[in-house]
Amino acid sequence: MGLLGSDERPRDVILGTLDDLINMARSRSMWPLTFGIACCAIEMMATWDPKIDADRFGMFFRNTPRQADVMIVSGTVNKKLAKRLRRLYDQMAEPKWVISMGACANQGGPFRQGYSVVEGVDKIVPVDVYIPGCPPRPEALLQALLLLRDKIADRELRYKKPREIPADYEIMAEPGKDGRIPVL
Amino acid sequence: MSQIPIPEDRHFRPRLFGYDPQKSRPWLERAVYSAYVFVFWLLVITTYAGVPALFGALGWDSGWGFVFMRALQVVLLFLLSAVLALLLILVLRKYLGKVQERFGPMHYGPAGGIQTIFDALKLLAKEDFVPAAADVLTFRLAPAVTFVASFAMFAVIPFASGWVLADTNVGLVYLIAVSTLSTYGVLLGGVSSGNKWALIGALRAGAQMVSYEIPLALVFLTVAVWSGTLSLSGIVDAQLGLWNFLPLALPFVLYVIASLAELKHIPFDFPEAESELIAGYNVEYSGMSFAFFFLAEFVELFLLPALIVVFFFGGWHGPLFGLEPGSLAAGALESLYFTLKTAVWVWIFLWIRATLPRYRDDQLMEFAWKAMIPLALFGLVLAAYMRLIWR
Amino acid sequence: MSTMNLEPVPGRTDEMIVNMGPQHPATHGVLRVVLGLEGERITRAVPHIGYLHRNHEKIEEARTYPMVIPYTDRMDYVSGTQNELPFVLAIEDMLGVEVPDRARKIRTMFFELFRLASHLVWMGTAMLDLGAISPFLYTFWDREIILGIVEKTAGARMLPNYYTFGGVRRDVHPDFFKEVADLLDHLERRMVDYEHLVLESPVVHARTIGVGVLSKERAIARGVSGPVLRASGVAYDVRKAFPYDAYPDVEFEIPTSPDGDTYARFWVRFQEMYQSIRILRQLLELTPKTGPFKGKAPARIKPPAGERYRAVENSRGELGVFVISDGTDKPYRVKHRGAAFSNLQIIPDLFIGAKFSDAIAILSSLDPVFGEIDR
Amino acid sequence: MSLLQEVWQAVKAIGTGMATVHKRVYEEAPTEFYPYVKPDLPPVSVQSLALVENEDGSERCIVCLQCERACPAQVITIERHRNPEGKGFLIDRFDIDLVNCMYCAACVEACPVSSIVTIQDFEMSTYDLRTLRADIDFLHEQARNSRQWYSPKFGVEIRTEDGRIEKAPPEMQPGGLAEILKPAEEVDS
Amino acid sequence: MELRLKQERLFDEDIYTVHPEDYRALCEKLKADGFDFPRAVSGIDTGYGLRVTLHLTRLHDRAKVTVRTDVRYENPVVASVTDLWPGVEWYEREAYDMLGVRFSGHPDLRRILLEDEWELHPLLKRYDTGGYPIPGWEPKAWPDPDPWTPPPPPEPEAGEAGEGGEAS
Repeated sequence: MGLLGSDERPRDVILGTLDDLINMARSRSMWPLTFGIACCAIEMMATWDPKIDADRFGMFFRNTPRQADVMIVSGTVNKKLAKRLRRLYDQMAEPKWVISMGACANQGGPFRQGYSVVEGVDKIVPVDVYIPGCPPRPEALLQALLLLRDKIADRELRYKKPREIPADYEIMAEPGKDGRIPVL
Repeated sequence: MSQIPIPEDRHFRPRLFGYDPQKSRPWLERAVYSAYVFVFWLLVITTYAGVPALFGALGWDSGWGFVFMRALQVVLLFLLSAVLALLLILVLRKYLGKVQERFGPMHYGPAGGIQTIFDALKLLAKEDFVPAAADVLTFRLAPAVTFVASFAMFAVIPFASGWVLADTNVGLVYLIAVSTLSTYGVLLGGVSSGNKWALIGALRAGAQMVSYEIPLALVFLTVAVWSGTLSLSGIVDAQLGLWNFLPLALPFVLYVIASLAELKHIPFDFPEAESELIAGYNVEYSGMSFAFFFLAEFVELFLLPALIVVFFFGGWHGPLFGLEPGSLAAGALESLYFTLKTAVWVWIFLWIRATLPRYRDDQLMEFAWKAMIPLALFGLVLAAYMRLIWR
Repeated sequence: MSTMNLEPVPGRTDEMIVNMGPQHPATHGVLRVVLGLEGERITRAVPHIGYLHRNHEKIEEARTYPMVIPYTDRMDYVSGTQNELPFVLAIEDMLGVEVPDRARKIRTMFFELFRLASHLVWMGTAMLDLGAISPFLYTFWDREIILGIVEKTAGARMLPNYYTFGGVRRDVHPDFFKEVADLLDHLERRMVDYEHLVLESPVVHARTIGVGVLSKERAIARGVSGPVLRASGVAYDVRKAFPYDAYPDVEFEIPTSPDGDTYARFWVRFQEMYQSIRILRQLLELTPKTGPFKGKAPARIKPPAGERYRAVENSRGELGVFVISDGTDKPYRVKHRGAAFSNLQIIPDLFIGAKFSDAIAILSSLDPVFGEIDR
Repeated sequence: MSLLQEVWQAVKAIGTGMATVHKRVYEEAPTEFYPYVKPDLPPVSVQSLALVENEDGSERCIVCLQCERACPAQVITIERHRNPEGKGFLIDRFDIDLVNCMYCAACVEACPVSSIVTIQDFEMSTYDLRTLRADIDFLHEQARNSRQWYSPKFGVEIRTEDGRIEKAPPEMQPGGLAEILKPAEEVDS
Repeated sequence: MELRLKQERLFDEDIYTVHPEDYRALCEKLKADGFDFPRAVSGIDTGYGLRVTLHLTRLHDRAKVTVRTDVRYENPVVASVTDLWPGVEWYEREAYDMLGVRFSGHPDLRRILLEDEWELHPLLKRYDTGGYPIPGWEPKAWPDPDPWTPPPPPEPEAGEAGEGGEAS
């Protein structure tokens, strides 16, 4: 990141370094929210068990969304839960990140054809890292957390740029064909 | 089978890892803890010996100079409590890791040594949120009240002979007054959050306080009766021959239990009760406000074991190896003894945290009112009687 | 509809309506209970479920019979292959498929392994609810060992899709029997520690004894099954009552307790783990090391038109499936009877009058798993 | 007396519990240092899917659509056309939606030629879901990047250093493959 | 009173097919017979109407019994047996939720898995997996002349796949 001879905007030495430091701190102190939904939640718990021990990377669960940084959506999100999930996401303090764990959270997985399942949690909250698998191994979750770590560390201060709700979030709120009242 | 190398050129998948396997390095962990303890010790020496010596040399040890000296000492103590919290959180996580057959934080910094610094920085930069239903002023005030109340206990803690900010002869009364205040912070925070879980947590904190404060005060009284003084330095001095935990065994046990309750520590962590009240009184706090609650909790986790040491384990007493009492070297050694004795008690508290489940809140109250208060009264009478006979 | 959303009673100021869940650390998933609290005492409790409803029964109507098996896995996700068994048994009944003896024994071994895994998860999370952190980590490590054994044979840790009509999908790994024997030795050592940490702990005694008492009559009428029913003194166990697979060949007891309180439910689960170890030890002796692992099932599964209700005793109680076939290769209707679904109905019975902290202990002793409840 | 005994019992039990916990300090932690040490997965472990080609680079898949029909989650999409020069079919499109796949390995069970196989690559997390739509090139590449894979018909196969595909030695094989692993002459006799 | 019912034996359980008006009376009789353990209540869309199947067990001698009754789509009302076996409360709610069977006398009949505002009864055969109506779906005719007797089992070769199955 040279100051000279670069096409990029010259980088502020002091504030840039501070940014880096804070992002480094954020990326190395990600506290997930205790929010288990389905099968993946058991593997999510297993990620903190002695065999994998994600606590080695400074992550431990906080029960309250205010103090959590990462929401791990570990399971199928149906339309009844979606409102709650969005609310939990809104309750989390900035900056915040979402990991979509498992097929169901990614796109509904094997249940995506069902009448009550939301096809992907990214319709409700913006997702940073996706993990395939049904359920993913604990190692896969740890890999995703480390991917997220790298994503955070490369960025500028997040709270300056609040996330945007996905464009099709509103589209989902229109009534369905058969008189079902969508719940979002 | 696991040695099959994964090819490097996976075009679309982000790659992460090119590190060598890491192993647990116990000597490194010990070095990290020792470094923290050393910094802590240095800060203690600077606060209690360095600053007065400096001001004395400059001739500013009276009038406004004295006030400045005390202010500087308080600033240093604040630094010291920050170091303490960083250390204790790290130790807690590493110790929990150890007893749970895993490793605590270990990949950031030497043996995970700067993990808590990252945590603190992150909390510093995190959004500090005030809920719409909250009473803003009280909500903002509560963490400060909690922290200041815990921090104020430092004033009367003697780290070595003469190494105390205010060697007042009403030290015990001050302690009772100040330690109660920290519960007010919890109460205010819980009630002002506008959250039902926080409210329940706050109510539990209040209920808990009225149950443990009375036996705690009775134990203070017992110690005062036995030592014949209300000053903490005097209490330590009175234990020169015999540490109090032997003659005052019953009050000592009661004091440990009451300390656990005052700390809101497992098995009595009802106001926080992670699995019941989500996070209890601090459920709505985020960012720095939460960090202050955290800080207060861990400062108390040092101070209450420190008080156990002061009251029952001879405070700073220990072999001086011929050093002249009152000298800087002797003071340093004494403060080290004090710190190490406290560390043992902190470890015991952490050990309890790692083992025990949580009681129900009414069980503590029942226990406090039906067992601890009569026993504390009995201990008081017994101590007074023994004092009459023996001294 | 007074209980719909639990409106506050007008003029009553001493009651606080608290919404617990779906994101509450002690709800083991996505249960939501709306509680009326008078101080710490619960005056009203209305459970809300359905936050994990993912259309199992509707989707399974659109799948062929072999395709349904991996879906059943996802119901009681803590106890893996146990869910597959009632469906497999029902279809085998309808088809008249013979299951080789060795396959039945292998199935039973996996069944009991997953019972151990499930009870270990229960123990860890129950102790976490009560406030103790360490047992959670210990039990999860033991569970990892079990899952490692399962993965080596079945190919997946939690939801292996291992049973099939007429037996199991593939033979056990050559190391399987030795590893299971080692596991049982290991578990027997660890159970001593768990007794110290859970059953003998005075704090656990204080929290659980006399809390959430469920009477025998109420338990039966509510359709409660599994450890919760047996803790109320009813020796009803599908493994004994309607034996299936290799259970007629092994000796075991049904632990029951007359107390019906939370501690009894803890105790019964502990004894079940001992019984599982006992069953597995017998099966280690009984199971032939080599032999057929799969009977002759038709390539295209098309049961004759008819219906069948089969039940097994999974970790939570009677897990039943009611399959209706219309003669095609897809089930006409699959109805799952989740044990936890029935067990969870007693929440209002047990919660009302209890302290809030007791409610947490009671809930953890019911051990709900929401994949099975909401389906 | 009984009260004292009760108190003593409680103290003893708490002490036993604390000793039980403390005992762990002296035991070695079973932690696998995951990102630094890859887990030792059994060869049958289903972590991802791949499509194996023959040694000469020709397609093993005969496009029989068995996997598509067997897939419970319905994530396999195959389009084919008749081979104008010989018999059989040619692949137009072979997609596996690894996002929605439930990794039950039903397709692998169904495959008559062991073309679709399971591999142990679980590190598939991604920033973008589009990376998980596996087309035939990706599936081939997954197989090419793997040194070993598993299918019920052929058991564990390994790719040797010089690019040949062989059956793995018996100690790498899971159970139930005795007849597959027998040497050819033994099968004949 | 003579109950309008038909009894069969299938595998190890007795199956009673009963007129919906007599369903409650039969259940009371079974309760008096000592069938104390409710296993499940299943709602089924048979193509011509809705069916409620109740599985019961007698714990002491492990006798199993299945009671089933058919109602029309137009008036899917079945008497609730929640007061006999409180354990069926949620199962009846589930059958209402999934199929729209209304249980008269149920203390708290509302949706259990889906949200209260929904109008969909998803397990009805007229909806596809996604909950959208299948175009051209028509209910089969109610069997005549015996209104409570279920129709004969569909012939497998008749090509009527996906419609009401019966055990014979």
